[in-house]
Amino acid sequence: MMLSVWLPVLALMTSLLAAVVIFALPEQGYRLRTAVNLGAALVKLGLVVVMVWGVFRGVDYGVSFTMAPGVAFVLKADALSMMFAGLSAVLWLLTTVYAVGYLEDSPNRSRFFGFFSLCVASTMGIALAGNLFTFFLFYEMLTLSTYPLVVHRGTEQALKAGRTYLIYTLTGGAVLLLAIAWLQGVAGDLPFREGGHFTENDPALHTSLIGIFVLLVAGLGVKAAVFPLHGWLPQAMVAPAPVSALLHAVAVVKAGAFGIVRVVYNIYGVEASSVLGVLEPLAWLAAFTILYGSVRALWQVDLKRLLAFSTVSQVSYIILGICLFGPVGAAGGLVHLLHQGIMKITLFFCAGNYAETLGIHRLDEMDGAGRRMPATSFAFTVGAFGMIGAPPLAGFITKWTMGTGALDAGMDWVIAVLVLSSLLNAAYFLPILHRLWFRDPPRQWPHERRWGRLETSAWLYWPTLVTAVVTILAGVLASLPFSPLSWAELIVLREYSP
Amino acid sequence: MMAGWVRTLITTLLCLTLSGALAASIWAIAGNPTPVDLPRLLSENMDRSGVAHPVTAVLLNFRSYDTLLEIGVLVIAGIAGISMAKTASLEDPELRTSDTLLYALQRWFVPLMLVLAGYLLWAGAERPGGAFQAGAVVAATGVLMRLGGIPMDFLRPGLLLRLGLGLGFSVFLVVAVASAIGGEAFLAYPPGLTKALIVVIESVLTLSIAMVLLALFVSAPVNDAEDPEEGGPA
Amino acid sequence: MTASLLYALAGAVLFGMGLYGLLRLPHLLRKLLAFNIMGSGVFLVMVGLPQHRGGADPIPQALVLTGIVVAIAATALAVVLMRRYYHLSGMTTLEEPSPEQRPGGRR
Amino acid sequence: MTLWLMAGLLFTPLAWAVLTLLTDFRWGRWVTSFGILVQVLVSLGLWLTIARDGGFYYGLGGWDAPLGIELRVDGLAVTFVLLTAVVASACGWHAGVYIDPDKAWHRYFWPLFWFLWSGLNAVWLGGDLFNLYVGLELISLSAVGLVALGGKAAALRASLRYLLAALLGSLAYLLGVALLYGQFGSLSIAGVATLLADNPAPAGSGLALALMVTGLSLKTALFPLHQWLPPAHGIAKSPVSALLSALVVKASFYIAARLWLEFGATIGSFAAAQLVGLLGSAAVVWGSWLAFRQQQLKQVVAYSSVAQIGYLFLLFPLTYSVSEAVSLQAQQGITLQVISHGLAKAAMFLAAGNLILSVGSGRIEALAGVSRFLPFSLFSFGLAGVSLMSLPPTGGFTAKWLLLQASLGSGQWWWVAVLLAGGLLSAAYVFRIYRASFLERPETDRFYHPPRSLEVIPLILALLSLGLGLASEQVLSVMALPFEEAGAP
Repeated sequence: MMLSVWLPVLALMTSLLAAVVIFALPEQGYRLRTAVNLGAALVKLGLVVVMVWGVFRGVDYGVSFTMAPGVAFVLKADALSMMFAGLSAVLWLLTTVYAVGYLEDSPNRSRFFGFFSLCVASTMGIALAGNLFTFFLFYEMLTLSTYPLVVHRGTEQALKAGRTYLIYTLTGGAVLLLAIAWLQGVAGDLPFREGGHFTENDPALHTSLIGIFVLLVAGLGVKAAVFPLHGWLPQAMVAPAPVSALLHAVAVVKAGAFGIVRVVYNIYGVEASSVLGVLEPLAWLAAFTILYGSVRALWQVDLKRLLAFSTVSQVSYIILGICLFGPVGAAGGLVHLLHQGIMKITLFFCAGNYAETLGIHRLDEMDGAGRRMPATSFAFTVGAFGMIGAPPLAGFITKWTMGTGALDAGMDWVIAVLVLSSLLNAAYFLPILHRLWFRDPPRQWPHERRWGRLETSAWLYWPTLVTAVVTILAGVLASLPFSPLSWAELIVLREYSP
Repeated sequence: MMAGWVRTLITTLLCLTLSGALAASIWAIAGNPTPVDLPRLLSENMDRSGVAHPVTAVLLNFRSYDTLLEIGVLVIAGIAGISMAKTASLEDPELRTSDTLLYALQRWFVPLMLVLAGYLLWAGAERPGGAFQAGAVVAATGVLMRLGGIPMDFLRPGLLLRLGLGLGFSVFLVVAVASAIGGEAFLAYPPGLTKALIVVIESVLTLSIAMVLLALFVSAPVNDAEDPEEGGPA
Repeated sequence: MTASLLYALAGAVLFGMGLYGLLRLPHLLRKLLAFNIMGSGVFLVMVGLPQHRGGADPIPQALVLTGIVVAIAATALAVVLMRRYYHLSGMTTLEEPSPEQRPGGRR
Repeated sequence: MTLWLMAGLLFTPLAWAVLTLLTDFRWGRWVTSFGILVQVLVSLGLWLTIARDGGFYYGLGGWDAPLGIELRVDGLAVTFVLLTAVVASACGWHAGVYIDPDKAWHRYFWPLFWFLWSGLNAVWLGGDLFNLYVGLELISLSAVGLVALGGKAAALRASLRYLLAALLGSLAYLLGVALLYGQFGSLSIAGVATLLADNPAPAGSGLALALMVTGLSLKTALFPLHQWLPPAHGIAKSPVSALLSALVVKASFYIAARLWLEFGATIGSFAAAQLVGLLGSAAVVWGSWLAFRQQQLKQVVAYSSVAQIGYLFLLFPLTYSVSEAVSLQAQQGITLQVISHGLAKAAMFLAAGNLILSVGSGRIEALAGVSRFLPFSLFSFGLAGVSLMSLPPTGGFTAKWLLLQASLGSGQWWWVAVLLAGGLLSAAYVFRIYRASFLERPETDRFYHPPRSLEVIPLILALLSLGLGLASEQVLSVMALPFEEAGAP
């Protein structure tokens, strides 16, 4: 069927074309650009919804052609792709709305939105990639398209952050390329397959497979900000808020985590990975990163930097989850891919709202902001409690499922990590909430702007509220079909019984 | 930076080694017979070539593409030369000599040299000689005349000079393509016409070669206005 | 040992001498002369080596003729360039007058 | 039909050269436009013919090798013919707008341009050792003439240095030819290769190959013989720089590669192959480092050529005594590298020319704030940079991928480090330029805006180098077509 071939291509093309059109538009074409942006985001969301439904019913979406001798360009939609694609489609729409408001009268908007669309196209490509080669292709495209966003402000500090970002990600990319090329040499061009490729467990390959695994994780770990490869992330905070939101919630860090999931599930296979003995060290590394990120967050005074370290910590939940050998824990890790995205984007939107409306950047400036901006502060509270893992929010679902899974797998120490991490989360989020709601506001905000009836611009206001509500819904309605949790369970089901 | 004498020493050693290795190779190669006997192949095909002298046959028939490109190289040098010529240079009175001895000598030598050139050209068919030698002699004549102060207006960078530069090359080229239209491959002269065509080519080549060499000689140093460098002050 | 082989060996020597001159002599005209000496060396090898065995071989002779024309064209071009270069800069070597072209140099 | 295509490739550029010699710049532009059209059609036609029927040998003048000059028309040759047609058309078109027609000496641009083109075609198709020498000289002299055209002292110094290097390289090559002729009595590459197969590694031929490869490496600017390249490529006018970097250095490399692939297996040695590879690697590292250090935009691009050329020489170790499959991978990788570097570097030089035209200075700092006003040229520059960094999905990436495979497959894993480090180093110098352009300055439009056609040309080239990555399979399939041995037309 033609549609099954063209749907993934179309999903990719909508944002790619949007990027080209936006680049070509003149800087002053504000309305047209916004229309193109939102139109493309909506079309893409529609396409993804259709594909999600199709994948659920078991339709195979895919297209492939030989790109160079021995390797193919493959686009394929499976349950895992759709999870990531869905996340990026939904959050792209919201972030676009947000960014339109955020950058209302700043220069270089054509450039910004062009690269923004390219970035989403790359994320889509990563989600839909059908083999490591294709994955790598979009993975590097993502690096390139995010660089202009990071340095968007054009200040010395932004350029410095951009340089750090590049050094980390390009080196990571080179390591990843080496790993992929080596794997190709050992085993040929491997498509992503549920259950993985190395089930036969040939002992002759053990050493090289372990080596390749280490390189793969090192290459992907840079973007996933796994300790000690996380250094770029807090620095990249100089970027505009929507960029931070996109980098942290959806595109960059998730691309790394998603890649690790792909490697473990669809290249090696969970069983083969655990036979090789690579999962346990990875789990320890992830656990350490979780705690390390939280501890570092305790000492931050800048709101966005605090959120960045929180991201370092949270993304490793996903990695920890898939290293738990068992379906329940895996579902916990995977669902966090979505949950962390929604919660973290809420928090970044809030940080952006505070910065744009009141000029607040540091924690000690946030006293009493809840009275001036109740809706934003409500959203922030929801996000923070979600991160801590308070029921019935999305974060709770993650931690609960992962904890159950850890017990199932007999890895009891994970419970300790989860509890400790929740305590640490509480230790850095609760003081902020206290400041927001229970301290007196200062006589004058650092840099206040007013937008009529709402507490902030409508473009900033509604996306923030929507993500906050979704955070609540994802927790409350977790048992319904098509909720993040059910979808993660569907993926795990297909992985563990291919 | 290395001290000068160290570099000299290294270079000397390098050149000596190279010469030695080269001599050894030549010695080694000279000991073996060649597997292909090209001269024999050549003499077997001589009667199809249209000229009696094997070198001319190689130059203008068997390997005529080489010769075509070679003339191209010469034309390039001419073009690059005149691109630097100062337009007014011929009118520059300083460059004129009015040496009576030279003038007298010229009256004897110029016709003689032209005759010699003609002979060289004609002889190319049977014995060593040909367009290049003839062209060189004509050019030398031109140099003599120029030194003698005879104004040669056609050497000013203008259409005439450029026509002269390109003439030999174009005729060669036209013959190459025309021979293909005639049905055979490029530069495959139609049987019977070979000799005539080669003579025509040789004659125009002589003219062009002489023009190129002379133009290169005459190209006085400079046109004074230069192009600004890219990005430099305009 | 024949006379032709001697030519070829002399060619080897000339090539080395020319190379030395081209590399080490600073003056441009000397460099150019060195190039021509090298060229003569190559032509000697080209003609001498095949003729050592089978007597006159017209093919290398023709090749050398072509080679000579090319060398003359190159030499002529080089001389024109040198004259113009001398006219513009007053220099006869390739040394750079100021650090403007060096990597990292300032203008 | 083939006859006409061959005529179109070899002889019509010479005809355009003569015609444009007679006209002035403006008329020359018209002649050139027509000539470009013809050349592109003819190149495409020959490419299609070869893609359909396979390669053949063509004896010029009806004389076959070894007596006559033989042309080798195969997939690889026509691929490069087509590349030349694309890049040279772009440069010609760009030059027609870019170069000031009112300067009297610019009329000589077109004849030199056409001579250069015909020399390139002669080299791609050449199968005769001596004819290749003449072709090379045709290229070198016209390139030197183009660099020197209307230049000041610095340009003349650069072109003199270039000329001397090129002449030295040609002489070394010619000496090798003389030795080979003395040994085998034949000038046909294919003929010598056949003789070598019967009579492996006769005494004295090692030096011949070494001389030829060294001379050609000098002309290709392989480290440490690269010093002539950056001044010449940096100071020439941008369309000329583009031609030189994209095509001219490739011509001598192409001959070296052909010689190595035909003779290397019998007269080459492992140590020699490794040495060449090592020099190539040093070129990658050193060239990138110097590119990073430059203050002038075009010098960055020129030194980047030194680095990118380094990759090409990995062909030598990766095809010596390795399996057929690995050797093929290496050859395909190098071919792609040649093509993608050709397209990307031409795009880069043309875009750099536009940028310089627009900011009025060749310095990198002058680019601050230009990203707001000149997005097209900057974008083309950036896209081309992506290809140089060998990031996907460009042709440069596919090339690197194949080379990685070949290095791992041949067990010569040490080249992997070079390939990966080279990518990162090139990212360093490319991003240095982006960085400069992203810096914000007060919002004043102090830039000259060049005509749109100048901006479109590099963009097309950059997009082609991007598209090459996606279509490399198709391109390579023509290159690797089986060769039809007895196929005279």
